[in-house]
Amino acid sequence: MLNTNEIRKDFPILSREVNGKKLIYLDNAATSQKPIQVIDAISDYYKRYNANVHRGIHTLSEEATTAYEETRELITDFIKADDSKEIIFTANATAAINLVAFSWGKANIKKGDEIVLSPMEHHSNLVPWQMLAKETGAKLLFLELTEDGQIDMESAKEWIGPHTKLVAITQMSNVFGTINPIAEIAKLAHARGALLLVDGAQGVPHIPTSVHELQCDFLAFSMHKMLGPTGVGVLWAKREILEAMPPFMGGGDMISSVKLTSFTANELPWKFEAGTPNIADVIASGAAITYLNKIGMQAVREHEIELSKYALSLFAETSKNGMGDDLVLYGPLDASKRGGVFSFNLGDIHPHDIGQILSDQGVAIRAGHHCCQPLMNELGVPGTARASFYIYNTKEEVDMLFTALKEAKKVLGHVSIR
Amino acid sequence: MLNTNEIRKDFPILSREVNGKKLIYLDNAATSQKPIQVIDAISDYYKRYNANVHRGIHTLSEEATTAYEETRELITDFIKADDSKEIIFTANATAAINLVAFSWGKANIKKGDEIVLSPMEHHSNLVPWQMLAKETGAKLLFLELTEDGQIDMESAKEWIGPHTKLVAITQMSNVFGTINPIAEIAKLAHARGALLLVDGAQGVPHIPTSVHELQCDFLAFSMHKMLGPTGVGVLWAKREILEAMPPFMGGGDMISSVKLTSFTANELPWKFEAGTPNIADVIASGAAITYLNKIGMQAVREHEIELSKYALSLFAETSKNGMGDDLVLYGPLDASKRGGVFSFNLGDIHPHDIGQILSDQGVAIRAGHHCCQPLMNELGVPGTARASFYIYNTKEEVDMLFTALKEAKKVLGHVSIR
Amino acid sequence: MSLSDELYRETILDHYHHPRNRGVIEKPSTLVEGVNPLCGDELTLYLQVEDSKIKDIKLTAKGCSINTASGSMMTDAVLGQSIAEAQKIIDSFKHMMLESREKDVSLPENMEELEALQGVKKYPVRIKCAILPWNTLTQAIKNVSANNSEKSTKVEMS
Amino acid sequence: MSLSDELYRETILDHYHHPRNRGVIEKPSTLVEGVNPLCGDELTLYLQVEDSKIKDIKLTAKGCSINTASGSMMTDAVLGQSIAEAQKIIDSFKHMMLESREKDVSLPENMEELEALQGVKKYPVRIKCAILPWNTLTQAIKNVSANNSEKSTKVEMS
Ligand SMILES: Cc1ncc(COP(=O)(O)O)c(C=O)c1O
Ligand SMILES: Cc1ncc(COP(=O)(O)O)c(C=O)c1O
Repeated sequence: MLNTNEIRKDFPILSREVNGKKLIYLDNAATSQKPIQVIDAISDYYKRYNANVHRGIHTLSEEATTAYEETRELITDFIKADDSKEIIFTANATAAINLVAFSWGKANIKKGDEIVLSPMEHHSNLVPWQMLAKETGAKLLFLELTEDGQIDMESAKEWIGPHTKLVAITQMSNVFGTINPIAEIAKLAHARGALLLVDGAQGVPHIPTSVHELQCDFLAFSMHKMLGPTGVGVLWAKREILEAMPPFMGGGDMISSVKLTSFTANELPWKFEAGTPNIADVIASGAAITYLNKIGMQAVREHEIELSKYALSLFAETSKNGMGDDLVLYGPLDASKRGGVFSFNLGDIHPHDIGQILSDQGVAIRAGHHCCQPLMNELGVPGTARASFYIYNTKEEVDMLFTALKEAKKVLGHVSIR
Repeated sequence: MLNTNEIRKDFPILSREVNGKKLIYLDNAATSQKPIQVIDAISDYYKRYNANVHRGIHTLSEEATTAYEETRELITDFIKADDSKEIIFTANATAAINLVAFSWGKANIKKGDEIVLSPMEHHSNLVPWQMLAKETGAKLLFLELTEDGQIDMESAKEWIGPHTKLVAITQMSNVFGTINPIAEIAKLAHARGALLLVDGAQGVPHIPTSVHELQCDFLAFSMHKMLGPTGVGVLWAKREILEAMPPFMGGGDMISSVKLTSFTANELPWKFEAGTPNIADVIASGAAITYLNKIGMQAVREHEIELSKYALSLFAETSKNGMGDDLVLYGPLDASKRGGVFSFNLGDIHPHDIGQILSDQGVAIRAGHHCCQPLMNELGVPGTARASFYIYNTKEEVDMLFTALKEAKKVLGHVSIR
Repeated sequence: MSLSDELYRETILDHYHHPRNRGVIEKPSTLVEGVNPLCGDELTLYLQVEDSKIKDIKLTAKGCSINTASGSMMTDAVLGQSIAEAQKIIDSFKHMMLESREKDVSLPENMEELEALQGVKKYPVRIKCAILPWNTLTQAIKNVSANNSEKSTKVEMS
Repeated sequence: MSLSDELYRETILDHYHHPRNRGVIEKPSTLVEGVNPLCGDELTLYLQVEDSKIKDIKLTAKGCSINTASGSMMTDAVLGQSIAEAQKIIDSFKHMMLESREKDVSLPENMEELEALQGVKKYPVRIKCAILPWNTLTQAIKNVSANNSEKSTKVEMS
């Protein structure tokens, strides 16, 4: 396990109290907390060398540009990409996926083409394709899921077919925690001449990730879920694909030359970065990557497997915990097949009530549809409660989660049948 | 004049040295510096209540949501809008303009329609319309400019015609400093049934702004140019226009309900905010607005008029400054018609060389085309040097600018005729 | 436990555990469905009006404690009241939940129980849970007043 | 002044103020334009090659000091050299500017003057200004080698 004692010291928020109780932050799938190194990188930028980047001649601008581009290099290495020109900064993972839908999508998707998704996709990897399908007349197909929330690979073999132009799948489900067999799906897609987009919003922060091993063509993720600040998303794509894509948004920085009625796009990666970028937060994202590198992504993954095993054992012993059969856990039961994201329901109690009562005890979890309404429909529930872990979480905190759940059951349980 | 002594204490970067000299920051049109109140708002957020917003039940999420939405209220008041539902947060001003082009533009602009612009538009208020025109078959028309860089209103009366669907004009030029007669242009546009988009990236930070007085339909600006952090743009538009616009990007937060193959958009303003927003920076933008409110925008404007008058007087006395006729200033000479942005050239010396030599003396200005290549073509220069002021700048700093220019002339002047 | 006191008061928990006026009316004057897609709250409201009086009101619902308790209290509050009186109660309640910042708002007499729901105001995301039954009732009253025979009006919160 | 020492060395200023080999060749073996739209640098390079030797080279240019000085030094460096030798000089120069991190790189003999341009490396945005003439020369040599009679090849930096 990681040395969580040491790690926790770097996260100022973890010593905060909530409602008179120690904060137990288990909402990491929504956004992670930030180490002081990242927070300081932002202040340091604004206190010492804040300036607009690119083409600035003065010293501050040189310094800001260098630091901004350095993060691009760090991210290139972090996901084992070949070339920093393949790294595009966006506002969040959602914007990265939309960039692909608007630019690559409109240029390449035609009526009758098929886009293959899974029913566990986050709205951000679903709605953009619905919009594209509506505009182009393409069709959306959905893979099937197994009982325990994994992709049924038989359905993948069936649905990924000659008309498939794109497969868009999450690396890790933000509801089930399922880690999907991306490389296998990539082979099926490529065999049909289709491209594969991976939504790495949950995967990249928690699993050692190599775009070569994933064999994907696009990878999108958000820095705020991996110790970085809000406001920075990343799109990686193969260079030749990016080169062939038309620009998305127009404006400053994304051009090479402009006349009154026409323009020439800039070279990669700036072609896709219109306007003043989120300079401070991109620089601080570099500090987040450095922090994760120091710990090592393999160690991060092992820590989460440990915590997951422990949580799974507690879920399995629900009767001991006084929850009877009321506690229903979704997703795979094998810690090697999943990340530290646990969605569950407690009898008839609405997830919002669970969330509220846990919050009153200092335990921050998420409750609701987790931007996966179609999946909730499939599960036949209005939503779930969801606890999710990261590098600073401990077994004691997992214990506290279950103690708090008992309390919720005590307050709200035994609802008369309605 | 503002009490710059007091104000400067709030800006840590201003006590920095550059190349052994005191920093004189005159690149405010590119991005402004940030007061400690804004920097601290970011740290405070990450140290105390960082969480994803909207629908979160736990305490941190409630706190973050409240603070995030509070900035929306502050901005509503700042630009005298009626309703906070009309305020959309984007990544920057460029993204705000692109939002209008992609959503309103594609729904409303048809072949043969005309979009009227000015030749002083920033690439961010030009390239999106070039892209839209190319896709729809609409035509771009350009108003004419007077010798001193103002819009020729006669040409406006001529060019804004029965086919005009949109007029898109900058509130203040980032090259000339010209403040454009927006309300007059609005009347011409509305008389033709066209809408008016105002690029407020330079205007809103420097001039008291009311969307009612401007009589515009869209207003776009960037917080990083007005004491706020990088990564936050604002789009304001009239509610009924926003209601009728289709969503732009798809994803989390912008939906009300989602099925596998269709979705219903959320209500305003979230309909246009897809994915996790830039929470920390939006909150810190609130601190920036509060700071400006404390000073008062009228006082900000008066301070800049003072500095501008002083700078204009020094430009006028070029001979005294040893620059002969070499120093060419662009834009209006009347401080009441312009903001504190001064573009100039010094004989044959390339603006990059001016910028570099000034930087070596601690004076940060911008040199180049300022994202206005068509305007540079019109002026017949590869670029200009540009000094731009804000609330913390002083007359002494304007003096230093001219001292540094003399030095540049000494080092690089007297180029043999080529 | 020291917590949730505000939100999960006795009164609310009592209505949550034992919701009043649960069920259906076979031939109601009107029937309205209310949904909040964001959190999945769903309810069906049956209203029986005679001589401009609420003769009977029934709810079936699937929602959170706040939603359930609010609906239950609402049925208690308006049953037997005139349409006009019911509308007044709705207005006061929504005012209390959405507008007023002070603690003490003037609810109609004998409606003090509803004050228990004020605790919800500390939790902005959940105000909609409390409001949904009331918006549904507003629609039902509109249907009746307009002599609207349509039996499946729908109210959607967003 | 204490500053700009690195960038605006004597050598560079000398070439900037008195650029060598300025002008045109009436009937060149090839003529290439080079532009950098981002900063507006523009130049036209005239190359006269005989027996695989650079017999004459001339430049007209409108650009910044770095661009002007770099072009001027370049003409000095390659005039009279064989095509092969010139290409070697180009390669070493570009290596010095773009790749090598150390101060001391091995430029061909008698080319030490070019080292003055190393100061530019501290200013990443301006490296392209120094490189443009050299890319233009590369294209000119390509034209000549391919017996390309086209007289208006264009090189664009971005
Ligand atoms: C007039 C004008 N419009 C638009 C912009 C674009 O702003 P941003 O880069 O923040 O998107 C700028 C600033 O660069 C500007 O000066
Ligand atoms: C699987 C998945 N995809 C996409 C997203 C969207 O990320 P963001 O909101 O940062 O754009 C999220 C996070 O909310 C997610 O969990």
